[in-house]
Amino acid sequence: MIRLTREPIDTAALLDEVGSPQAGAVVLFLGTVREMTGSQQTLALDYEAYPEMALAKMAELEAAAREKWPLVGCAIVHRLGHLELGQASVAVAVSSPHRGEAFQAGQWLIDTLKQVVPVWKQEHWADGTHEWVHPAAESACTTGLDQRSPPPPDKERRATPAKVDRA
Amino acid sequence: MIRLTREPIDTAALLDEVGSPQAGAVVLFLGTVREMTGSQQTLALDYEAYPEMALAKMAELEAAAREKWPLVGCAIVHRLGHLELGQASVAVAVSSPHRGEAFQAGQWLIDTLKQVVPVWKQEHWADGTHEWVHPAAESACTTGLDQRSPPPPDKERRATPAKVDRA
Amino acid sequence: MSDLKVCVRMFAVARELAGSDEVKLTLPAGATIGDVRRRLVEAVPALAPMQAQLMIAMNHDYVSDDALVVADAELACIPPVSGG
Amino acid sequence: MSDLKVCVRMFAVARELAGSDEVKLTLPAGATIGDVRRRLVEAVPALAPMQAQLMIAMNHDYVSDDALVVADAELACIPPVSGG
Repeated sequence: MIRLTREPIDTAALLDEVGSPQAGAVVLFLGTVREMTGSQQTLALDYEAYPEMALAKMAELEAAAREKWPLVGCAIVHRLGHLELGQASVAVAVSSPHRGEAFQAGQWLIDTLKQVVPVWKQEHWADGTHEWVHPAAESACTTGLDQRSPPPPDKERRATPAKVDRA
Repeated sequence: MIRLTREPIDTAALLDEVGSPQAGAVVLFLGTVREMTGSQQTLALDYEAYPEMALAKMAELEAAAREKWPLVGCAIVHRLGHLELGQASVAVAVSSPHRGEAFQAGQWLIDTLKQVVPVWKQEHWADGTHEWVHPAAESACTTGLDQRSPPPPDKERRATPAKVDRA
Repeated sequence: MSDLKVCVRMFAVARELAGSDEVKLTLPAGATIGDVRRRLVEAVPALAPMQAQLMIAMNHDYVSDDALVVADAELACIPPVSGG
Repeated sequence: MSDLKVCVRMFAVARELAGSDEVKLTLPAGATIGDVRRRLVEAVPALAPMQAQLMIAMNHDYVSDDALVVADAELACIPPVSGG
Protein backbone atom coordinates (compact mmCIF):
# COMPACT_ATOMS: atom_id res chain seq x y z
CA MET A 1 0.00 0.00 0.00
CA ILE A 2 1.35 3.36 -1.14
CA ARG A 3 -0.17 6.55 0.17
CA LEU A 4 0.29 10.30 0.63
CA THR A 5 -1.77 11.82 3.42
CA ARG A 6 -2.31 15.12 5.18
CA GLU A 7 -3.59 13.36 8.31
CA PRO A 8 -1.50 11.79 11.09
CA ILE A 9 -0.15 8.41 9.97
CA ASP A 10 -2.25 5.55 11.37
CA THR A 11 0.47 3.12 12.45
CA ALA A 12 -1.96 0.56 13.88
CA ALA A 13 -3.66 0.29 10.50
CA LEU A 14 -0.28 -0.14 8.78
CA LEU A 15 0.75 -2.93 11.14
CA ASP A 16 -2.60 -4.67 10.65
CA GLU A 17 -2.20 -4.38 6.92
CA VAL A 18 1.24 -5.97 6.67
CA GLY A 19 0.72 -8.61 9.37
CA SER A 20 0.05 -12.15 8.14
CA PRO A 21 0.33 -15.80 9.22
CA GLN A 22 2.87 -16.13 6.40
CA ALA A 23 5.14 -13.62 8.15
CA GLY A 24 7.29 -14.19 11.21
CA ALA A 25 8.65 -10.66 11.31
CA VAL A 26 7.28 -7.14 10.94
CA VAL A 27 9.50 -4.06 10.82
CA LEU A 28 8.01 -0.58 11.04
CA PHE A 29 10.13 2.51 10.49
CA LEU A 30 8.86 5.99 11.39
CA GLY A 31 10.67 9.18 10.48
CA THR A 32 9.75 11.78 13.08
CA VAL A 33 10.26 15.53 13.36
CA ARG A 34 13.40 16.07 15.42
CA GLU A 35 13.91 19.32 17.29
CA MET A 36 17.68 19.81 17.00
CA THR A 37 19.82 19.64 13.84
CA GLY A 38 23.29 20.40 15.11
CA SER A 39 22.78 23.66 16.96
CA GLN A 40 19.70 24.69 14.97
CA GLN A 41 16.31 24.34 16.59
CA THR A 42 13.25 23.34 14.58
CA LEU A 43 9.80 24.58 15.58
CA ALA A 44 7.86 22.69 12.89
CA LEU A 45 8.14 21.40 9.31
CA ASP A 46 6.07 21.62 6.17
CA TYR A 47 6.23 18.88 3.56
CA GLU A 48 5.35 19.37 -0.10
CA ALA A 49 5.22 16.67 -2.79
CA TYR A 50 4.94 16.27 -6.53
CA PRO A 51 2.11 13.85 -5.75
CA GLU A 52 1.71 11.93 -9.02
CA MET A 53 5.44 11.29 -9.35
CA ALA A 54 5.90 10.62 -5.63
CA LEU A 55 3.25 7.89 -5.75
CA ALA A 56 4.81 6.44 -8.92
CA LYS A 57 8.26 6.34 -7.31
CA MET A 58 6.91 4.84 -4.08
CA ALA A 59 5.22 2.11 -6.10
CA GLU A 60 8.52 1.44 -7.91
CA LEU A 61 10.24 1.19 -4.54
CA GLU A 62 7.73 -1.39 -3.33
CA ALA A 63 8.09 -3.41 -6.54
CA ALA A 64 11.90 -3.28 -6.35
CA ALA A 65 11.88 -4.35 -2.68
CA ARG A 66 9.57 -7.26 -3.48
CA GLU A 67 12.06 -8.40 -6.13
CA LYS A 68 14.97 -8.22 -3.72
CA TRP A 69 13.34 -9.78 -0.65
CA PRO A 70 10.46 -12.24 -0.10
CA LEU A 71 8.11 -9.70 1.44
CA VAL A 72 4.61 -10.65 2.51
CA GLY A 73 3.33 -7.12 3.17
CA CYS A 74 4.74 -3.71 2.28
CA ALA A 75 3.27 -0.30 3.04
CA ILE A 76 4.80 3.14 2.49
CA VAL A 77 3.07 6.34 3.63
CA HIS A 78 4.35 9.90 3.48
CA ARG A 79 2.62 12.69 5.29
CA LEU A 80 2.36 16.17 3.72
CA GLY A 81 1.54 19.60 5.08
CA HIS A 82 2.36 21.02 8.49
CA LEU A 83 4.00 18.76 11.10
CA GLU A 84 4.86 19.49 14.71
CA LEU A 85 7.84 18.17 16.68
CA GLY A 86 7.75 14.43 17.31
CA GLN A 87 5.13 13.69 14.64
CA ALA A 88 5.79 11.04 12.01
CA SER A 89 6.43 12.32 8.49
CA VAL A 90 6.98 8.93 6.88
CA ALA A 91 6.22 5.29 7.68
CA VAL A 92 7.57 2.13 6.06
CA ALA A 93 6.13 -1.19 7.21
CA VAL A 94 7.21 -4.57 5.84
CA SER A 95 6.64 -8.17 6.82
CA SER A 96 8.51 -11.29 5.76
CA PRO A 97 8.97 -14.91 6.83
CA HIS A 98 12.27 -14.16 8.64
CA ARG A 99 13.49 -11.06 10.40
CA GLY A 100 16.76 -10.40 8.56
CA GLU A 101 15.01 -9.66 5.30
CA ALA A 102 12.42 -7.42 6.99
CA PHE A 103 15.15 -5.25 8.54
CA GLN A 104 17.07 -5.09 5.25
CA ALA A 105 14.00 -4.25 3.19
CA GLY A 106 12.80 -1.62 5.67
CA GLN A 107 16.15 0.12 5.72
CA TRP A 108 16.58 -0.04 1.95
CA LEU A 109 13.10 1.38 1.41
CA ILE A 110 13.59 4.41 3.63
CA ASP A 111 17.16 5.03 2.39
CA THR A 112 16.01 4.91 -1.24
CA LEU A 113 12.82 6.86 -0.60
CA LYS A 114 14.92 9.71 0.76
CA GLN A 115 17.00 9.69 -2.42
CA VAL A 116 14.38 9.43 -5.15
CA VAL A 117 10.85 10.33 -4.03
CA PRO A 118 9.96 13.95 -4.92
CA VAL A 119 9.00 15.28 -1.51
CA TRP A 120 10.46 18.40 0.04
CA LYS A 121 10.77 19.58 3.60
CA GLN A 122 10.70 23.19 4.70
CA GLU A 123 12.15 23.90 8.13
CA HIS A 124 10.62 26.50 10.40
CA TRP A 125 13.61 27.44 12.51
CA ALA A 126 13.38 28.88 15.98
CA ASP A 127 15.05 32.10 14.75
CA GLY A 128 11.94 32.84 12.68
CA THR A 129 13.36 31.90 9.26
CA HIS A 130 12.03 29.25 6.89
CA GLU A 131 14.28 27.15 4.75
CA TRP A 132 14.02 24.39 2.17
CA VAL A 133 16.53 21.78 3.22
CA HIS A 134 18.07 18.90 1.36
CA PRO A 135 20.82 16.37 1.90
CA ALA A 136 24.34 17.03 0.70
CA ALA A 137 24.54 17.54 -3.05
CA GLU A 138 26.34 14.28 -3.81
CA SER A 139 23.37 12.19 -2.72
CA ALA A 140 19.78 13.28 -3.30
CA CYS A 141 17.94 13.06 -6.52
CA THR A 142 20.90 12.71 -8.82
CA THR A 143 20.85 9.00 -7.99
CA GLY A 144 18.15 7.29 -9.97
CA LEU A 145 16.36 4.26 -8.58
CA ASP A 146 17.46 2.21 -11.56
CA GLN A 147 21.13 2.48 -10.72
CA ARG A 148 20.65 0.49 -7.50
CA SER A 149 23.82 2.01 -6.11
CA PRO A 150 24.31 1.63 -2.38
CA PRO A 151 22.76 4.57 -0.59
CA PRO A 152 25.15 7.22 0.69
CA PRO A 153 25.64 7.53 4.44
CA ASP A 154 22.95 9.41 6.31
CA LYS A 155 24.22 12.95 5.95
CA GLU A 156 23.31 15.72 8.29
CA ARG A 157 20.64 17.87 6.70
CA ARG A 158 21.99 20.95 4.97
CA ALA A 159 20.24 24.04 3.77
CA THR A 160 20.20 24.88 0.09
CA PRO A 161 22.07 28.03 -0.77
CA ALA A 162 18.76 29.45 -1.92
CA LYS A 163 17.33 30.61 1.37
CA VAL A 164 13.83 32.00 1.20
CA ASP A 165 13.08 34.17 4.17
CA ARG A 166 9.40 34.73 4.72
CA ALA A 167 9.66 35.81 8.35
CA MET B 1 10.62 -0.22 29.34
CA ILE B 2 10.93 -3.96 29.88
CA ARG B 3 7.83 -6.11 30.25
CA LEU B 4 6.41 -9.62 30.13
CA THR B 5 2.70 -9.81 29.43
CA ARG B 6 -0.04 -12.35 28.85
CA GLU B 7 -2.14 -9.80 26.95
CA PRO B 8 -1.81 -8.78 23.29
CA ILE B 9 1.11 -6.39 22.87
CA ASP B 10 -0.07 -2.77 22.67
CA THR B 11 2.08 -1.47 19.82
CA ALA B 12 0.52 2.01 19.84
CA ALA B 13 1.54 2.44 23.47
CA LEU B 14 5.09 1.29 22.67
CA LEU B 15 5.42 3.77 19.81
CA ASP B 16 4.10 6.57 22.00
CA GLU B 17 6.53 5.63 24.70
CA VAL B 18 9.68 5.70 22.55
CA GLY B 19 8.70 8.70 20.40
CA SER B 20 10.34 12.01 21.28
CA PRO B 21 11.29 15.38 19.74
CA GLN B 22 14.90 14.30 20.34
CA ALA B 23 14.42 11.36 17.94
CA GLY B 24 14.25 11.50 14.16
CA ALA B 25 13.75 7.75 13.76
CA VAL B 26 11.67 5.04 15.38
CA VAL B 27 12.09 1.34 14.54
CA LEU B 28 9.57 -1.22 15.77
CA PHE B 29 10.18 -4.94 15.33
CA LEU B 30 7.41 -7.48 15.90
CA GLY B 31 7.98 -11.22 15.96
CA THR B 32 4.74 -12.86 14.86
CA VAL B 33 3.45 -16.44 14.86
CA ARG B 34 4.16 -17.86 11.40
CA GLU B 35 2.11 -20.75 10.08
CA MET B 36 4.71 -22.69 8.08
CA THR B 37 8.18 -23.81 9.23
CA GLY B 38 9.50 -25.68 6.22
CA SER B 39 6.74 -28.18 5.54
CA GLN B 40 5.42 -28.22 9.11
CA GLN B 41 2.22 -26.35 9.88
CA THR B 42 1.74 -24.53 13.16
CA LEU B 43 -1.72 -24.17 14.69
CA ALA B 44 -0.68 -22.10 17.69
CA LEU B 45 2.20 -21.54 20.11
CA ASP B 46 2.63 -21.39 23.86
CA TYR B 47 5.39 -19.31 25.41
CA GLU B 48 6.84 -19.95 28.86
CA ALA B 49 9.45 -17.81 30.66
CA TYR B 50 11.69 -17.87 33.69
CA PRO B 51 10.22 -14.48 34.48
CA GLU B 52 12.67 -13.03 37.00
CA MET B 53 15.69 -13.95 34.88
CA ALA B 54 14.01 -12.98 31.61
CA LEU B 55 13.30 -9.48 32.96
CA ALA B 56 16.88 -9.21 34.26
CA LYS B 57 18.32 -10.22 30.87
CA MET B 58 15.99 -7.88 28.98
CA ALA B 59 17.12 -5.01 31.22
CA GLU B 60 20.75 -5.95 30.50
CA LEU B 61 19.98 -5.88 26.79
CA GLU B 62 18.50 -2.39 27.02
CA ALA B 63 21.50 -1.14 29.02
CA ALA B 64 23.96 -2.71 26.54
CA ALA B 65 22.11 -1.22 23.56
CA ARG B 66 22.14 2.22 25.19
CA GLU B 67 25.91 1.91 25.57
CA LYS B 68 26.37 0.96 21.94
CA TRP B 69 23.97 3.46 20.32
CA PRO B 70 22.60 6.90 21.31
CA LEU B 71 19.06 5.71 21.89
CA VAL B 72 16.36 8.09 23.07
CA GLY B 73 13.71 5.45 23.84
CA CYS B 74 13.89 1.68 24.15
CA ALA B 75 11.10 -0.76 24.94
CA ILE B 76 11.15 -4.57 24.91
CA VAL B 77 8.02 -6.64 25.55
CA HIS B 78 7.63 -10.43 25.37
CA ARG B 79 4.24 -12.03 25.42
CA LEU B 80 3.68 -15.33 27.28
CA GLY B 81 0.96 -17.95 27.20
CA HIS B 82 -1.11 -19.06 24.24
CA LEU B 83 -0.72 -17.27 20.88
CA GLU B 84 -2.62 -17.75 17.65
CA LEU B 85 -1.26 -17.44 14.10
CA GLY B 86 -0.26 -13.89 13.16
CA GLN B 87 -0.15 -12.59 16.73
CA ALA B 88 2.95 -10.80 18.01
CA SER B 89 5.06 -12.71 20.53
CA VAL B 90 7.74 -10.07 20.97
CA ALA B 91 8.13 -6.35 20.31
CA VAL B 92 11.27 -4.22 20.29
CA ALA B 93 10.86 -0.47 19.82
CA VAL B 94 13.75 1.99 19.74
CA SER B 95 14.16 5.64 18.82
CA SER B 96 17.31 7.61 18.07
CA PRO B 97 18.38 10.87 16.45
CA HIS B 98 19.26 9.17 13.13
CA ARG B 99 17.82 6.11 11.45
CA GLY B 100 20.95 3.98 10.97
CA GLU B 101 21.44 3.53 14.69
CA ALA B 102 17.75 2.74 15.27
CA PHE B 103 17.85 -0.08 12.70
CA GLN B 104 21.12 -1.43 14.10
CA ALA B 105 19.94 -1.31 17.71
CA GLY B 106 16.57 -2.89 16.88
CA GLN B 107 18.19 -5.77 15.03
CA TRP B 108 20.86 -6.33 17.68
CA LEU B 109 18.23 -6.33 20.44
CA ILE B 110 16.03 -8.98 18.83
CA ASP B 111 19.02 -11.09 17.70
CA THR B 112 20.49 -11.06 21.20
CA LEU B 113 17.14 -11.51 22.95
CA LYS B 114 16.66 -14.72 21.01
CA GLN B 115 20.05 -15.98 22.21
CA VAL B 116 20.01 -15.10 25.88
CA VAL B 117 16.55 -14.41 27.30
CA PRO B 118 15.08 -17.49 29.03
CA VAL B 119 11.81 -17.83 27.15
CA TRP B 120 10.64 -21.04 25.49
CA LYS B 121 8.22 -21.72 22.69
CA GLN B 122 6.10 -24.82 22.39
CA GLU B 123 4.72 -25.54 18.93
CA HIS B 124 1.25 -26.97 18.47
CA TRP B 125 1.66 -28.70 15.13
CA ALA B 126 -1.20 -29.43 12.78
CA ASP B 127 -0.54 -33.19 13.17
CA GLY B 128 -1.72 -32.95 16.79
CA THR B 129 1.71 -33.11 18.44
CA HIS B 130 3.27 -30.54 20.74
CA GLU B 131 6.96 -29.80 20.71
CA TRP B 132 9.44 -27.55 22.49
CA VAL B 133 11.55 -26.00 19.78
CA HIS B 134 14.88 -24.27 19.90
CA PRO B 135 17.47 -22.98 17.47
CA ALA B 136 20.36 -25.19 16.38
CA ALA B 137 22.56 -26.26 19.28
CA GLU B 138 25.56 -24.12 18.36
CA SER B 139 23.66 -20.90 18.97
CA ALA B 140 21.09 -20.47 21.71
CA CYS B 141 21.80 -20.11 25.36
CA THR B 142 25.41 -21.23 25.33
CA THR B 143 26.31 -17.68 24.25
CA GLY B 144 26.32 -15.35 27.22
CA LEU B 145 25.42 -11.69 26.75
CA ASP B 146 28.79 -10.68 28.19
CA GLN B 147 30.74 -12.26 25.38
CA ARG B 148 29.23 -9.83 22.85
CA SER B 149 29.99 -12.29 20.09
CA PRO B 150 28.24 -11.59 16.81
CA PRO B 151 24.90 -13.36 16.70
CA PRO B 152 24.77 -16.55 14.64
CA PRO B 153 22.75 -16.49 11.44
CA ASP B 154 19.02 -16.87 11.79
CA LYS B 155 18.69 -20.63 11.83
CA GLU B 156 15.55 -22.43 10.93
CA ARG B 157 13.83 -23.61 14.08
CA ARG B 158 14.57 -27.22 15.03
CA ALA B 159 12.83 -29.45 17.47
CA THR B 160 14.66 -30.81 20.48
CA PRO B 161 15.16 -34.56 20.45
CA ALA B 162 13.00 -34.68 23.55
CA LYS B 163 9.57 -34.65 22.01
CA VAL B 164 6.71 -34.58 24.45
CA ASP B 165 3.53 -35.80 22.88
CA ARG B 166 0.46 -34.72 24.75
CA ALA B 167 -2.00 -35.23 21.93
CA MET C 1 8.89 21.32 -37.81
CA SER C 2 7.13 23.61 -35.38
CA ASP C 3 8.24 24.75 -31.93
CA LEU C 4 7.32 22.75 -28.84
CA LYS C 5 5.33 24.60 -26.23
CA VAL C 6 5.87 23.01 -22.83
CA CYS C 7 4.87 23.75 -19.30
CA VAL C 8 7.27 22.85 -16.48
CA ARG C 9 5.75 22.18 -13.07
CA MET C 10 7.72 23.81 -10.26
CA PHE C 11 8.09 22.54 -6.69
CA ALA C 12 9.44 23.61 -3.33
CA VAL C 13 12.35 26.08 -3.46
CA ALA C 14 12.18 26.19 -7.27
CA ARG C 15 8.49 27.07 -7.12
CA GLU C 16 9.21 29.87 -4.65
CA LEU C 17 12.09 31.23 -6.72
CA ALA C 18 9.89 31.17 -9.83
CA GLY C 19 6.99 32.73 -7.97
CA SER C 20 4.71 30.26 -9.75
CA ASP C 21 3.90 26.56 -9.77
CA GLU C 22 4.52 26.34 -13.49
CA VAL C 23 6.75 27.95 -16.10
CA LYS C 24 5.83 27.93 -19.78
CA LEU C 25 8.67 27.54 -22.30
CA THR C 26 8.85 27.46 -26.06
CA LEU C 27 11.49 25.03 -27.33
CA PRO C 28 12.77 24.29 -30.85
CA ALA C 29 11.72 21.00 -32.39
CA GLY C 30 14.12 18.24 -31.35
CA ALA C 31 14.83 19.89 -28.01
CA THR C 32 16.38 17.82 -25.24
CA ILE C 33 15.93 17.83 -21.49
CA GLY C 34 19.21 19.76 -21.31
CA ASP C 35 17.55 22.46 -23.40
CA VAL C 36 14.63 22.53 -20.96
CA ARG C 37 17.03 23.07 -18.08
CA ARG C 38 18.85 25.90 -19.88
CA ARG C 39 15.66 27.65 -20.97
CA LEU C 40 14.19 27.29 -17.53
CA VAL C 41 17.19 29.02 -15.94
CA GLU C 42 16.97 31.77 -18.58
CA ALA C 43 13.31 32.24 -17.72
CA VAL C 44 13.96 32.14 -13.95
CA PRO C 45 17.47 33.53 -13.38
CA ALA C 46 17.12 33.01 -9.62
CA LEU C 47 17.53 29.28 -10.31
CA ALA C 48 21.05 29.76 -11.70
CA PRO C 49 22.98 29.10 -8.44
CA MET C 50 21.31 25.70 -8.03
CA GLN C 51 20.97 24.68 -11.67
CA ALA C 52 23.47 21.81 -11.32
CA GLN C 53 21.28 20.30 -8.63
CA LEU C 54 18.00 20.53 -10.51
CA MET C 55 16.65 17.35 -12.02
CA ILE C 56 14.09 17.47 -14.81
CA ALA C 57 11.38 14.81 -14.70
CA MET C 58 9.39 13.78 -17.75
CA ASN C 59 6.20 11.80 -17.29
CA HIS C 60 7.02 11.12 -13.62
CA ASP C 61 10.51 9.80 -14.20
CA TYR C 62 13.98 11.28 -13.91
CA VAL C 63 15.52 11.65 -17.34
CA SER C 64 19.02 12.56 -18.45
CA ASP C 65 19.93 15.76 -20.25
CA ASP C 66 20.30 14.07 -23.63
CA ALA C 67 16.75 12.67 -23.69
CA LEU C 68 14.45 14.19 -26.30
CA VAL C 69 11.41 16.08 -25.07
CA VAL C 70 8.29 14.14 -26.01
CA ALA C 71 5.29 16.13 -27.23
CA ASP C 72 2.62 16.54 -24.54
CA ALA C 73 4.90 15.08 -21.90
CA GLU C 74 4.47 16.28 -18.33
CA LEU C 75 7.68 18.09 -17.34
CA ALA C 76 8.70 19.05 -13.84
CA CYS C 77 11.64 20.78 -12.18
CA ILE C 78 12.83 18.72 -9.21
CA PRO C 79 15.10 20.42 -6.67
CA PRO C 80 17.08 18.12 -4.36
CA VAL C 81 14.52 16.00 -2.54
CA SER C 82 14.28 16.01 1.24
CA GLY C 83 11.40 13.72 2.10
CA GLY C 84 11.43 11.04 4.76
CA MET D 1 31.60 -28.55 56.34
CA SER D 2 28.02 -29.60 55.84
CA ASP D 3 26.25 -30.57 52.66
CA LEU D 4 24.50 -27.93 50.51
CA LYS D 5 20.79 -28.46 49.95
CA VAL D 6 19.70 -26.74 46.75
CA CYS D 7 16.57 -26.52 44.72
CA VAL D 8 16.84 -26.22 40.93
CA ARG D 9 13.97 -24.51 39.10
CA MET D 10 12.98 -26.37 35.94
CA PHE D 11 11.54 -24.84 32.76
CA ALA D 12 9.99 -25.85 29.45
CA VAL D 13 11.11 -29.25 28.12
CA ALA D 14 13.28 -29.84 31.20
CA ARG D 15 10.31 -29.18 33.48
CA GLU D 16 8.20 -31.64 31.50
CA LEU D 17 10.91 -34.31 31.53
CA ALA D 18 11.34 -33.87 35.29
CA GLY D 19 7.59 -33.88 35.83
CA SER D 20 8.05 -31.00 38.26
CA ASP D 21 8.96 -27.34 38.27
CA GLU D 22 11.74 -27.92 40.77
CA VAL D 23 14.26 -30.62 41.65
CA LYS D 24 15.88 -30.78 45.10
CA LEU D 25 19.53 -31.87 45.28
CA THR D 26 22.02 -32.40 48.09
CA LEU D 27 25.57 -31.41 47.12
CA PRO D 28 28.88 -31.71 48.96
CA ALA D 29 30.40 -28.54 50.33
CA GLY D 30 32.48 -26.79 47.67
CA ALA D 31 30.28 -28.10 44.87
CA THR D 32 30.45 -26.41 41.49
CA ILE D 33 27.85 -25.71 38.84
CA GLY D 34 29.24 -28.73 36.95
CA ASP D 35 28.32 -30.84 39.98
CA VAL D 36 24.79 -29.41 39.86
CA ARG D 37 24.47 -30.43 36.24
CA ARG D 38 25.72 -34.00 36.91
CA ARG D 39 23.51 -34.50 39.96
CA LEU D 40 20.53 -33.09 38.12
CA VAL D 41 20.96 -35.63 35.30
CA GLU D 42 21.34 -38.42 37.86
CA ALA D 43 18.11 -37.30 39.51
CA VAL D 44 16.30 -36.91 36.17
CA PRO D 45 17.83 -39.48 33.76
CA ALA D 46 15.48 -38.33 30.98
CA LEU D 47 17.63 -35.17 30.75
CA ALA D 48 20.72 -37.18 29.74
CA PRO D 49 20.31 -36.86 25.93
CA MET D 50 20.23 -33.06 26.15
CA GLN D 51 22.60 -32.50 29.05
CA ALA D 52 25.25 -30.82 26.88
CA GLN D 53 22.68 -28.22 25.90
CA LEU D 54 21.48 -27.41 29.39
CA MET D 55 22.73 -24.21 30.96
CA ILE D 56 22.61 -23.72 34.70
CA ALA D 57 21.71 -20.24 35.91
CA MET D 58 22.58 -18.96 39.36
CA ASN D 59 20.89 -15.83 40.68
CA HIS D 60 19.47 -15.02 37.22
CA ASP D 61 22.75 -15.25 35.35
CA TYR D 62 24.38 -17.90 33.21
CA VAL D 63 27.41 -19.35 35.01
CA SER D 64 30.15 -21.69 33.86
CA ASP D 65 30.64 -25.21 35.15
CA ASP D 66 33.63 -24.30 37.33
CA ALA D 67 31.74 -21.66 39.35
CA LEU D 68 31.18 -22.53 43.00
CA VAL D 69 27.59 -22.89 44.15
CA VAL D 70 26.78 -20.05 46.53
CA ALA D 71 24.66 -20.90 49.57
CA ASP D 72 21.02 -19.83 49.19
CA ALA D 73 21.55 -19.00 45.51
CA GLU D 74 18.61 -19.40 43.17
CA LEU D 75 19.49 -22.14 40.69
CA ALA D 76 17.69 -22.94 37.46
CA CYS D 77 18.01 -25.41 34.62
CA ILE D 78 17.84 -23.56 31.28
CA PRO D 79 17.20 -25.63 28.16
CA PRO D 80 18.01 -23.96 24.82
CA VAL D 81 15.96 -20.78 24.68
CA SER D 82 13.47 -20.14 21.89
CA GLY D 83 11.85 -16.82 22.65
CA GLY D 84 11.29 -14.01 20.20
